[in-house]
Amino acid sequence: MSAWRTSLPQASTAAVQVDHAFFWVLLISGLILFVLLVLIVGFVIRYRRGSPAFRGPLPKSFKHELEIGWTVATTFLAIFIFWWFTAGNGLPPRAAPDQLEVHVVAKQWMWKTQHPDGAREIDALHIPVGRQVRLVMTSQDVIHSFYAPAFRLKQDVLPGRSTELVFTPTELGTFELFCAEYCGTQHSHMKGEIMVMTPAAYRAWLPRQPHGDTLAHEGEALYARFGCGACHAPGSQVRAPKLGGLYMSTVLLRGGASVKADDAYLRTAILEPRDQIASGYDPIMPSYGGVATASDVEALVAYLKTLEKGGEP
Amino acid sequence: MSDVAHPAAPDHPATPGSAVPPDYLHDGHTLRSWLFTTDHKRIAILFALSITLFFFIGAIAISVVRLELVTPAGDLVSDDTYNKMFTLHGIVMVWFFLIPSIPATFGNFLLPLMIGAKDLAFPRINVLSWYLYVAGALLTVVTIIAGGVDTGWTFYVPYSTMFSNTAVLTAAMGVFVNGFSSVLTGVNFIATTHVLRAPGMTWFRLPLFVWAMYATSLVMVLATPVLAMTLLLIVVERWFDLPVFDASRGGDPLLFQHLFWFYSHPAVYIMVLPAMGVASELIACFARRRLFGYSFMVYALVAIAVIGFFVWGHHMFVSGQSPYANVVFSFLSFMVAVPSAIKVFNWTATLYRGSIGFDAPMLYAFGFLGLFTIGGLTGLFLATVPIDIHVTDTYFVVAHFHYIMVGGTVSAFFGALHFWWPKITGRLYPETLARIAAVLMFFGFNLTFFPQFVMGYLGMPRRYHVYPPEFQIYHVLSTSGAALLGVAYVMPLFYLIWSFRWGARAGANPWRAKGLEWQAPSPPPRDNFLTPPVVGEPYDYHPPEGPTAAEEQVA
Amino acid sequence: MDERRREIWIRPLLTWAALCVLLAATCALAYVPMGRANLAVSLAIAAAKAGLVGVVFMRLFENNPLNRLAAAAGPIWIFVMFLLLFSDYATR
Amino acid sequence: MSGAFLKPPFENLERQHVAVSFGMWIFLGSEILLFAGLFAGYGVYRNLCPDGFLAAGRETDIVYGTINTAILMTSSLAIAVAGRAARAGFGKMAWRLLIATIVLGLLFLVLKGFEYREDIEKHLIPGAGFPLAQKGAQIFFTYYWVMTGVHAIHVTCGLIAVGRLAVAGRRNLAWLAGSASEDATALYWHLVDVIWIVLYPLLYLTGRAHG
Repeated sequence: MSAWRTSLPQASTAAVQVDHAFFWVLLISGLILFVLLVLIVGFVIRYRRGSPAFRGPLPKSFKHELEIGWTVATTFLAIFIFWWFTAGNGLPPRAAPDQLEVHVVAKQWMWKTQHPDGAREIDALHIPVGRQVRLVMTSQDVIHSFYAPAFRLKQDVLPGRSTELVFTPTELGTFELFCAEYCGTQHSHMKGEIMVMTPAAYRAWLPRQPHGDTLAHEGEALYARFGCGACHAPGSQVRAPKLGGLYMSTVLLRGGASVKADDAYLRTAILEPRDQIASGYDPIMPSYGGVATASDVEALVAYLKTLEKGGEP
Repeated sequence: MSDVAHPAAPDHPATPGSAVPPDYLHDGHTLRSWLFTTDHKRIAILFALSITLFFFIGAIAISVVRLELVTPAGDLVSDDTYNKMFTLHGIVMVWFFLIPSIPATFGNFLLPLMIGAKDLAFPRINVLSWYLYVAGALLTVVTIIAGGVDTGWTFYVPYSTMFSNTAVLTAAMGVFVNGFSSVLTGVNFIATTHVLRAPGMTWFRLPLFVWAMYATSLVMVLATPVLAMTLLLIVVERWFDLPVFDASRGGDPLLFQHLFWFYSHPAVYIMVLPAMGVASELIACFARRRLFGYSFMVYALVAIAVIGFFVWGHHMFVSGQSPYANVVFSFLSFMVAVPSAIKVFNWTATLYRGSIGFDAPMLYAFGFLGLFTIGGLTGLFLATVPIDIHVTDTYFVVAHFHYIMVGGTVSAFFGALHFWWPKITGRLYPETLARIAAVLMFFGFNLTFFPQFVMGYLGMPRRYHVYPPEFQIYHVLSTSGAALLGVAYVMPLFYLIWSFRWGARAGANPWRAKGLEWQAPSPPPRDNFLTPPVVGEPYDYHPPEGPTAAEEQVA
Repeated sequence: MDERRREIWIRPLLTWAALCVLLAATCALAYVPMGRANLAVSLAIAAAKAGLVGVVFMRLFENNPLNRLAAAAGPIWIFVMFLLLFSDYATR
Repeated sequence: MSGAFLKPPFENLERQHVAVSFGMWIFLGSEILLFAGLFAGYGVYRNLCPDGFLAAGRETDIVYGTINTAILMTSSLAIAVAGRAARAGFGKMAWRLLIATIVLGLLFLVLKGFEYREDIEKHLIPGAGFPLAQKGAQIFFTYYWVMTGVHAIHVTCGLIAVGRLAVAGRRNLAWLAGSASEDATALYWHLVDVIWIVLYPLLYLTGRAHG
């Protein structure tokens, strides 16, 4: 039998918070359990059948004061724990300026990650220590869950949608990555490693990777392969919306509504083009739902985000 | 009236000049007289036999799982078999054992007796409810024969609708059909409690077991249909290929989870509320004490049933649900902890100044109390969003819900079985063996599930066929605990069957308990009572006011 | 038609007439562009119709109060379900 | 006469009536939650894909929908009056009204069948060849088929229950007035009507004012 795990590294800022919360809730519930055990065992011994203990009626004050007392106390304690650990920490952290955005695609049964400069990995993720990381994750098939116990992080990865995890690694080393949402036959084989490196080592590591392309470059290639330019290029015969500077601009929709062209909008526009039709254009674009894979869509979106106004493709 | 033993009533107190009706066990001996019965007691027995069968099917499935997990490599069974086994365990144990466990057996048997009625309000619907259970159970058996299903008991989409190539349809239909059995039982219980209480049996004189059945029925009636519809939508998507949850066609897989947990969280209360009712009966009887804070206990039961509907989102903190919804559901989950805590405090306070006996049912009740408390307290961890993010979908959650559903409900089920066994069969069980089984069950349970809390916190994900070797020691402990637990479950099977034939005759009220069911003969005849039962204050074990004779002497 | 027969018919028949008027109204209003209010209006009319059927045809206020309790449970639970469901969908 | 209708475990007829109608009301509460599972999905998807739902809503046949609503409302009237007539001692009239209810219910199903045929001819079944491209339009039609299908099953169950009343009532007209079944069956039939009243705006009135 190999080594016996008795502790888990605290490898992120979140890990410290979670362990802190865990400690206090453990202490509070341990105290409650201890008091109850003492009372139950004490009563059991003192009032066992045949013991000489006094067994008269309860004192009058005992009844309602006690009940109302512990009801109120329990309510306050519950609200207190909620306020202390959830109300403040339940919402995701704010984005840091030097945030590192890594794209993660999950599929049965592997993790594919891609760094901003195009470095690709399978079942592995290298990140520099001390820098905030934002994982943008999507699934190609069923629901998976990105679980890194050492970071105390977990987030389900859904098909047709992207979910995010924002965290800051604080410790160097190699840590486990699991899939925590049951995803089929080889669910328990869907594992990986997260390598936290010094920033210098990360910079040195990046170029040595099986360097695919940057996500945006890959998106550019896909743009050409799918023939998007046939309609979207400035000189095209077909009238289609211009894509330069589209990201984060406000798009007027047919019917008068308007929408901000964020990641979700771009993704929907590729997969379900007739869902939100830009004002002044005909709904003629075909859906790329069955054509572009989840990672293709991520690449296309990354490419669209790089296009400046006027800098048309 | 002080705590004086009732003279043991004869089995059949014959009134002069009238023939004594046969007890329900001897009221017809043909198979037909059982299969077409409308007697709530016989239907309870039919349910008891069927859920026992399914309990063992579920137990065999989990034995394979636990044996596989003795080693970190996947060496005993293939991953596919492993997945089918834990799925089978979940589906069978949740829907074909735990949900009907106490309500359909003890609820069926005792509810009319406890309120002084001859039967449930709709006896034919009651037997229909058993047939629906059987139909659902048969579909589950068909599922097993067809090679099993590997979706997990939660049937999460899109795995269940588009990716699994196992018998999802029959499994889902089995649960669907079984749902109607729950609904009909619930309708029957609610109507019976409202209209068939004996004269003098006011709402605040009802035993807490009846209140628990009432609250449970509320959940059954209002939550189960949503599950039925959700499973139907899975069938529609899988079989007819119509888009419902499919993300590639505009659907939202999280909608499935919302609808599923809208039922499945309250379903936890379908399992545990009856156990709370049982514990209340046992603790009051064996502490010889009026239940502390009766009315608070009632309010707490109803509050748990109602608030239990508002907390389903705490199963979805990492699912991609909005973080704002997480905060709302976290708050509501903390709120449902309050009535649960009140119940534990009141049971403890009931022991104060009691006269506590240690018969087997009471040992089971103590087991329930301890295990339910641990299960409930670990619920606080899971309601706290940051902690839940780390421990959800790990063995921590597995341990938590087993503490509630097995530690709580199954302990109470066995407590009830021993407590009412004399009423059901007219015989006494062997006390020493029963105490050994009760103690064994408590220790076996803790050995099985406590290590799971630890390994869950250390990052062991659930539903894993192979796992990092550093967790092996915990799995070995867990499996050895499961073996003990298995012995503790099988023991009663043997000595109870033995006592059914050779046990000592019980008399009407061997525990000197105060519920109306003890005024009927053991076993009761078709119409339950030979003479109309006399309704008094509930749990009148100890005088509420005024000193007893002994205390007067002291003064 | 004697007096007693008329008494049997009169209230249900009036209710039926009201239901028909409401049906015509909801059908006509559906063609009036009101944006999002179209759904609200048509559901409000549906609720009114359901209320009429419940109160008159199903004699909700002639029988015992228990039935009203049971009848209220369904709508209340649906309300809670939507409230909490949209605590997710409205803030996602 | 009351003895004939009294069933165990009840000891008086009034209590039995209370129990049966209350039991039916609880069951109806459960039925409402069954449809709530569908309403929830409909509500969520209508919110997620409003355009698809409005476009798809225009494709259902409002003529069939409206006529069928009127038919079910009328059948509800018939069975409501049948109950009142039975209790007032007009057994024959009550029996005729039950037959009218059955006829109207069957008419509803027949029209629904014609409507389904028309929907199939227009390829309004989600999948290949579905005419609308907007996101969510197919999901609308999934809900259309499931909602109307589950409702049609309820109509069928209701027809069987009313048919049972009519058969039993034909032999013994007094039975209609005395038995608690009449009340319970009528309640069930009214619920089927109420559900349709809610389905009607969701499936037939959606999107009519747009486009």
